[in-house]
Amino acid sequence: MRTSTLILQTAALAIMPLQLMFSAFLLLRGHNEPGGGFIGGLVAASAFVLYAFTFGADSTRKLLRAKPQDLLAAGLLLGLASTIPALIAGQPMLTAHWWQLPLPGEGYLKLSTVLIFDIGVYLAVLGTLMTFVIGLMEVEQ
Amino acid sequence: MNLELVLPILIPLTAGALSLALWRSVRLQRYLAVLATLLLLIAGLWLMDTTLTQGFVVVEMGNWPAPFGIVLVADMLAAIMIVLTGIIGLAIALYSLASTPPGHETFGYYPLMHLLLAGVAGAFLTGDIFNLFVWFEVMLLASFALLTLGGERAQMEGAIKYVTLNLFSSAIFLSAVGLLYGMVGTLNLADIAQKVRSIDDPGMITVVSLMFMVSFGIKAAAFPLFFWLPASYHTPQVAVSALFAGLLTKVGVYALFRVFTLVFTQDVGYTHTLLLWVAALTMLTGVLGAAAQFEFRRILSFHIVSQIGYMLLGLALFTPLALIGGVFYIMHHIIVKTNLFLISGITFRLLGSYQLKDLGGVYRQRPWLALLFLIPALSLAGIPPLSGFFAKFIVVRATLEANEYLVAAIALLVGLLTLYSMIKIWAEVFWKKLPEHVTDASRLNSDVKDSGAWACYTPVVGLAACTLAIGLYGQPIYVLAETAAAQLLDPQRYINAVLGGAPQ
Amino acid sequence: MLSIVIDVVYFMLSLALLFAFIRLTRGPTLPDRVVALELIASVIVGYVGVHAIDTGVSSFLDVAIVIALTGFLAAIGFGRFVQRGGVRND
Amino acid sequence: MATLMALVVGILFAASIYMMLRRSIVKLVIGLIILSNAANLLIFVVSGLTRGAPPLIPDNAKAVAGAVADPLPQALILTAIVIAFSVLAFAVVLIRRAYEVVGTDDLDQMKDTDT
Amino acid sequence: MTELLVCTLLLAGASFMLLAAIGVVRLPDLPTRMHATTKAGALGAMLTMGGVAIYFADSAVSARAIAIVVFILLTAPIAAHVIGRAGYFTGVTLWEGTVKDELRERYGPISQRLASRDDKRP
Amino acid sequence: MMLLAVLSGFLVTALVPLLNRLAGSYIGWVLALVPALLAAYFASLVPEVSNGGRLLLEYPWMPGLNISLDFLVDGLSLVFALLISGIGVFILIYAGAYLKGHKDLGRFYVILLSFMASMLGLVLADNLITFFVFWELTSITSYLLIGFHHEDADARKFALQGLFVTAGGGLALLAGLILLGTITGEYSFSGLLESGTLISQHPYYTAALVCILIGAFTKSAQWPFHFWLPNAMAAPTPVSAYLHSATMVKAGVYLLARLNEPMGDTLLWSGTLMAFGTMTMITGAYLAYSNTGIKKLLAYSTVMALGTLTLLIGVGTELALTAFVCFLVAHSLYKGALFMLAGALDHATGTKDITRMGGLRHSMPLTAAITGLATLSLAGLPPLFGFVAKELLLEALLQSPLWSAGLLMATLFSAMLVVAVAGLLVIKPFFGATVKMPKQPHEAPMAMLAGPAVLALLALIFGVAPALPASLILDAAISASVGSPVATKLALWHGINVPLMLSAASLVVGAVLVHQWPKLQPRLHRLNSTMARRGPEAGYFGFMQGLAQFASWQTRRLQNGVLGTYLLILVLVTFGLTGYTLLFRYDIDLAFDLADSYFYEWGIALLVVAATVFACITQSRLASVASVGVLGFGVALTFIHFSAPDLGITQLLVETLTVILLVLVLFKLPPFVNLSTPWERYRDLAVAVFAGSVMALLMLAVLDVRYFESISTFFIENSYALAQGRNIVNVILVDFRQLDTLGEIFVLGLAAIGVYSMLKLRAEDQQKP
Amino acid sequence: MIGLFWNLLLALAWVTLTGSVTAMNLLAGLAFGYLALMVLQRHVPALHGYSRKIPRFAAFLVYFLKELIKSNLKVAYDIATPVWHMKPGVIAFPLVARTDMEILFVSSVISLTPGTLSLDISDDRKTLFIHAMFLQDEEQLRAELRELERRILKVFH
Ligand code: NA
Ligand code: NA
Repeated sequence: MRTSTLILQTAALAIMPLQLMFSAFLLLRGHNEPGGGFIGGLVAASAFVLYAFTFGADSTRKLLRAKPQDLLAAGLLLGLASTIPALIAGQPMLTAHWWQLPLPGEGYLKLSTVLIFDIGVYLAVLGTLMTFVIGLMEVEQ
Repeated sequence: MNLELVLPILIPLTAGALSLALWRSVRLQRYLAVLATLLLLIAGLWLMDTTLTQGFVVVEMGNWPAPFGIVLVADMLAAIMIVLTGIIGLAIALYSLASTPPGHETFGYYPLMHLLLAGVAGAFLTGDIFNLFVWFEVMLLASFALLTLGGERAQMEGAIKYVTLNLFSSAIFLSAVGLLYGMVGTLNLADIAQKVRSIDDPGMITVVSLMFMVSFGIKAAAFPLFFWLPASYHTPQVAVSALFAGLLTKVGVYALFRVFTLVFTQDVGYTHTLLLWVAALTMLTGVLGAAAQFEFRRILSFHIVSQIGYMLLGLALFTPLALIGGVFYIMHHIIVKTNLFLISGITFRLLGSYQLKDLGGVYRQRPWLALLFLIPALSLAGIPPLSGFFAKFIVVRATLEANEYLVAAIALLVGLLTLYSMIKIWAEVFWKKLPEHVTDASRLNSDVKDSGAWACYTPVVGLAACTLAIGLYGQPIYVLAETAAAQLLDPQRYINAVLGGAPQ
Repeated sequence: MLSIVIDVVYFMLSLALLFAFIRLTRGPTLPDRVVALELIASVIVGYVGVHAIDTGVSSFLDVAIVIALTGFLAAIGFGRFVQRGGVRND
Repeated sequence: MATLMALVVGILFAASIYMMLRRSIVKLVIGLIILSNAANLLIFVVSGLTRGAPPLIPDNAKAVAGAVADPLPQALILTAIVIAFSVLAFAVVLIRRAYEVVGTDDLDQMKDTDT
Repeated sequence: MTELLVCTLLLAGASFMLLAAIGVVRLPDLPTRMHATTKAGALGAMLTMGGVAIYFADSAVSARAIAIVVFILLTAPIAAHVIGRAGYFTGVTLWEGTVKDELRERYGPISQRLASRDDKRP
Repeated sequence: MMLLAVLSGFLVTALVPLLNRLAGSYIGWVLALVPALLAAYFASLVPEVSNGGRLLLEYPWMPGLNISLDFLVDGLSLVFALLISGIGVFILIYAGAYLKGHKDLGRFYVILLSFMASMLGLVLADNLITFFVFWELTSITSYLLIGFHHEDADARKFALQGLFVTAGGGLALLAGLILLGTITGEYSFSGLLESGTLISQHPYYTAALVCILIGAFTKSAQWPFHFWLPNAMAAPTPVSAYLHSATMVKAGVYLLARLNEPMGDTLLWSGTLMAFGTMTMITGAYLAYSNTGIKKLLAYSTVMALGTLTLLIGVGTELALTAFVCFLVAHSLYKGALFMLAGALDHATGTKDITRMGGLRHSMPLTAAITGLATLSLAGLPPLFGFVAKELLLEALLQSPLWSAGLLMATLFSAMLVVAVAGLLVIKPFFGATVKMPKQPHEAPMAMLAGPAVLALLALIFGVAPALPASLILDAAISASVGSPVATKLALWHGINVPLMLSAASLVVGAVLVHQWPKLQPRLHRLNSTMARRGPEAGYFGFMQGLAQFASWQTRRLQNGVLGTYLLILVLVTFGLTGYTLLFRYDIDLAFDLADSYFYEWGIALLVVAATVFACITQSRLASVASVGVLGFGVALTFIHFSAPDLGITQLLVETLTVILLVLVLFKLPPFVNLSTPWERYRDLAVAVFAGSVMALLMLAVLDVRYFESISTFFIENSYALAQGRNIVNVILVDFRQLDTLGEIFVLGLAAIGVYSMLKLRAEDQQKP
Repeated sequence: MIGLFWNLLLALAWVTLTGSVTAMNLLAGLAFGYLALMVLQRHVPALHGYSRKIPRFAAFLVYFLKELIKSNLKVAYDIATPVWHMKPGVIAFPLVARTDMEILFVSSVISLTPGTLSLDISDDRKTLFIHAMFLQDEEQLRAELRELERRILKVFH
């Protein structure tokens, strides 16, 4: 039997952006409120799982553009990249670095190795879960 | 900062991530594998050099002071283990160039290999009990994936047992960490050690220490917790077997050495006596298991179990000489056992089987290979003047000096039975004529021009050279083991090095 | 008054959880169980809301957001399973 | 509350072990899931339970005013949950492949490798 | 006053949830149970979140409470649709008191097509 | 120089492949230069040693373990060194001819040279451990030599037997040596020599003694370990001549002689040695007489000789040790010669069975002559050195402080048999009618006769002028084993005395036995095969078989392939151990307070427990999965309730995704079936309940003790101040304990790789390595 | 949709320009954005009717809440009393809604309101199959559903 209906497809298209937006939100403010790379990544993965269940594995691959493994590799490399500033500075590995980039106006953007790391975590989680789900769905066919 | 302390973790992690990113280019992954393991070895030697001069090397991760952040700590034992990891990593990387089935290379073999090494290195270097758990899991998952890579029936069956029993071990470990944290409120090993020392009635600490003992005992494949090992180690492709054989169980042994010298020494009469009998029975059951096998890698697998007993014996006796023996044994065993697995792979390459009954005639066709086999095989059996003899000698001597005659007798008997197994392999694989029913014999001759042969033989020769060198020129190795043992027996130095801030 | 009401609400929600769980155990079909599971997720949303008021920590609401956004996925998964011909009474 | 939760954890351990001792691989997986939950809860319980005081620093403050729950075990458990999930995902796929290759879900029939 | 409002909303929300739970236990077949959970669950959450918004009287909190309600209203019917449809088409037995079924005859089990009217049955 | 000398054998092996190509069939002659030079070198040490000198040459090896490459040159070791290198010269030459054209000749020389070097190391080593190193090396090299015809299953089997027995003894020896080292604190023979009575009065003495004797007895083929030696005749003849007569089998008696001074001052020592020596002697002599294969026959007579040597050390008087040294030398000379001759006969006739030879004196006159000379020495007839030794032997036994008469009787008995054997060795092949043999007999080549000829001649010369070797070196050797300077007055003729009478008697009876042999032999042979079923060799095979059976039984029990069993054991060990320790070893208090829980906490707890129990008991897989989902929700509620929102969120998400994964996978899997029996289920339930109870108790006990406050205060205080984050849990994850998280994402990645490859890489897609 | 997007964008711009990131300010931004779009809608085709949608949506919300509570009380009553008053059944309901979003919205709202539950939609997207709990008076139910659909579609147009 078809597993997807018009209603589900339309709903998925409506819900998925919300989920993705929320996942980015969780990622970015995880340092101050519940959330962070993991939780954000898991929510993002949920969004893609919804998409995959609705539109199938192939469409999800196309939507993701990159292969899930590439997302994963990017996440891992970002995680490692967050150690580089400390190594360059000759500090112990994983020492955090913070930069405040002034924005036009009064605002400024707070950027840090911690954030880079969290993004790495996010991507790694997303890549991993996509590997699981897409892999399983493809095998199922 | 001591870069050499973080590099052994950072190099394989980076190599693993890069290999993953290079998913599509097997060629680059191959170059990277050799390069990264070579760098790992160099970093290990650098670390060992620093350890020799400084005693302890400590880096506080993220610049957060101990005991709050995670620290990496290297003493001599850790440095030794890292060097060995580098040696084995390099050997396996080279060997893999020729031996890895093409499908495996495109499905993550190299990333898995690097990350396994990273997990192993992390476990050796971390000074934090929970972080140890994390590295264990890195190592474990890498090993799960490597074990199942290829997807054959035996692999699946073996992997189910391997995975289940190791997960049980992990759960026990995690629970023990939780219980320990509940009591002492800290995770830093040095801090735990310090706090435990100041407890008047540390009975509960001892109780929890037994959970660590069981959990690490499972990882180390000690009696009666070893079942996962013989069920699985002979199932993956041979380079993976060899990598596991050399390093994985030793991480469990290392963890036992670490916590039962640094932290859990408040009731040595109980815990270490327990370890003593575990050690004895591990030796015995392992070697008997091997005697019952007629498959090259299964025999070797059971011998891993048996040899773990010797290492544990070193810890259990808890005397300076015994610890030296344990450390020496670890060094010897890692090199020798890896090599034997690699050789089993070469004979498999030649004859297409691991079953002794289907093998034969290698001595006639490949005398040099026969010699290369004899060196690690006899070393494993403790025949002088190879590395294994000195390892066994130190342990047995320590056992006798501790007046544990029965255990010493077992240790010696096990040596004899080990010899029996090695001779069985020798007689069946090398001496015996190639059985008539084996039709694949033509491969025996075609191998000469095999383009990848050098990659198979180089690590075997190198490891055999190490075995010989440890035997013939063992004094430097002995000094390393002695230094390591002295540090293990003086935990206050470790505590000061980590918590006092200043390197010793 | 609020604290009494909160306790009463906790009690009602606990009861709701248990009732829902009873349906989950009884089935008889998989969709019945999934419905029960969905209800449990909804009750937890309510529980989280009450808990936020009880503790005065609004950050707990994030838990509810996550449930609201992703909780129905399990149902979709099960639905997919059923429709792909999974054994109905199993 | 700790006592109650300790008893719950004990029951979880018992249940997980019972399930892992079954012969069906699916039950084994259920056992593994319960086991990881049990271990996580154990850490949570033995490192001290605190009601209604999450380790969050309020927006307007530089530090927490009163007592808050111990954040460290929470971080550990978070790590443990994710690790357990990874492992579980692997195990689940493993049993699926094993079932495909071996053709049974009876663990007792998967003993070719060591007999 | 605020407190009273909060109390009322909380109690009402919890009551609906409890009712939904009772319904899910008591009601005789899948679709009727889903009536209970989908609506009562959603309403219960809405009322509770209303209470939360009023209690905290903070725009950020209110925004989150509204978000929760919106998300629930968005997802609950979808879940109900998927489960209900799955249950229906895999032959969940309906309550004997069911009076009418205009869907069964329009469904082609082999073609898996669903027609608009009887005469167009696929 | 000494180090070089000892190791030269090893070093030269590297050149063998090259020489094999260059020297061709002369390789034996070329390589013989090595032992020849060595012999010359050792001979050059004779003057210094014969004056009672003792050379100690020290080379460091592993000082940390008291292991050094120290060499002790005294009379005893020098005699052995000379025998090893001297006989080695002829063996190497002989082997070149014996194995002429054999494709593995090069390998043979490699092993043989290694053996020679090991043997030299063994007799010269001063350090106990170095001694042991060489001891084991001789075992290994001899294994390789016995199994030289490795494609023959028997060769492999008996090579293993020899190795297993000697290496097994070797391990006991190692223990004994360690004990000795522990007693004296010094791991050297020279150290032992200066220890006085310290050793024999030490509590370790008996243990050390037993261990060392096991080592020595196995190596020197003493009863009941004698069986491996005749079986080792599967080796090529040069090997038998060298290892199994002249050198390796003497290593055990060498050790006994070496330790006689420091350890031999007890009744335990002498009694044991005498008893086992006598038993070995008799057994060897009898079996030699009852066998027909020429090499077996020689092997058993070697066993007899080894027994005699042990016996003499056991007697331990100055005279006995004199006899020991003389008998040792005499035996090495004639037995080496006889083995090489046996090889020549085999080579010439194609058979090893003396009953199938006859009348060879015509075709092989030279061989016959040399054989005659050697057998005379074997039989102990004047004027050969064997006679001198035999006289000394009988005299020593006459004067034995213990059991003199019995020993004499036994010795006489074996002497008769040996005389008979000697007779048979000459008469059967060379006299009588010419028999048809598998090959047309012809005289052996020079290379094969040179060695026996020289050795037989030496036996003659030493017999005629025994004072010559005595003054040169034998006295020194005797002194070394006695422990004090001895000056013997060896002579061929001591006049008519009791030993001579006894000797004569043995000759007469021996002659009768030769005559009766054709009648007796078949009967004895039958008797032997009956006895063999109960003898020590049967014991060996029984042991090996029993070992294999026990090993496979034990392995089947433990490693039975059933995951459930493994897990059951693990669980029982884990919780049995902790539970026992918790309850019975320490006084433990439990923090037990159920009253502090709110009712809704009971509700959550009930939900968790109910979900868990239902997940376990339901017969429906998906109900189980759904129930696990509820369990996850319950745990999440617990987290939320006790102040862990991040955990709650993560748990909920993970739970949802877990359920999804399970559902995706379960699609393929079969429904639940009850596979185990009710008994198994109750057993597992009991074990599970036990484990859970222990866990709960453990937690309650831990909750009670809480020795220290958590370090978390640091995180709480510094999270915002130093790490700029308000969510302390997240700050810990990404900053304070970032390394954990770094590891963790790699765990995730690994799982992804593993899953991906498992799903996508099919067995059929790849080729075998 | 485009209108909503622009409205959000304008609100964000407002927040950035004023430099104060609070919820109130964002709300203000939204309001100002809405006003701006109201002014603009006549000149931009894509924005036609945007200003009307918000009040219509609000009106619908009120209606919806009312229905939701009403239906819940009805269901609740049946659950809470021991005897079943319900007469459940599945009916086919012809849809006016055409676009994906409309159909989704209609079906969702139907699921959330009195005793009705959208089960599926026909392949030609013209008929929605609804499980109704109270089929005592089917025609009245159909009328109510049509009214509901009408109000929903008004928000879209
Ligand atoms: Na950091
Ligand atoms: Na009713």
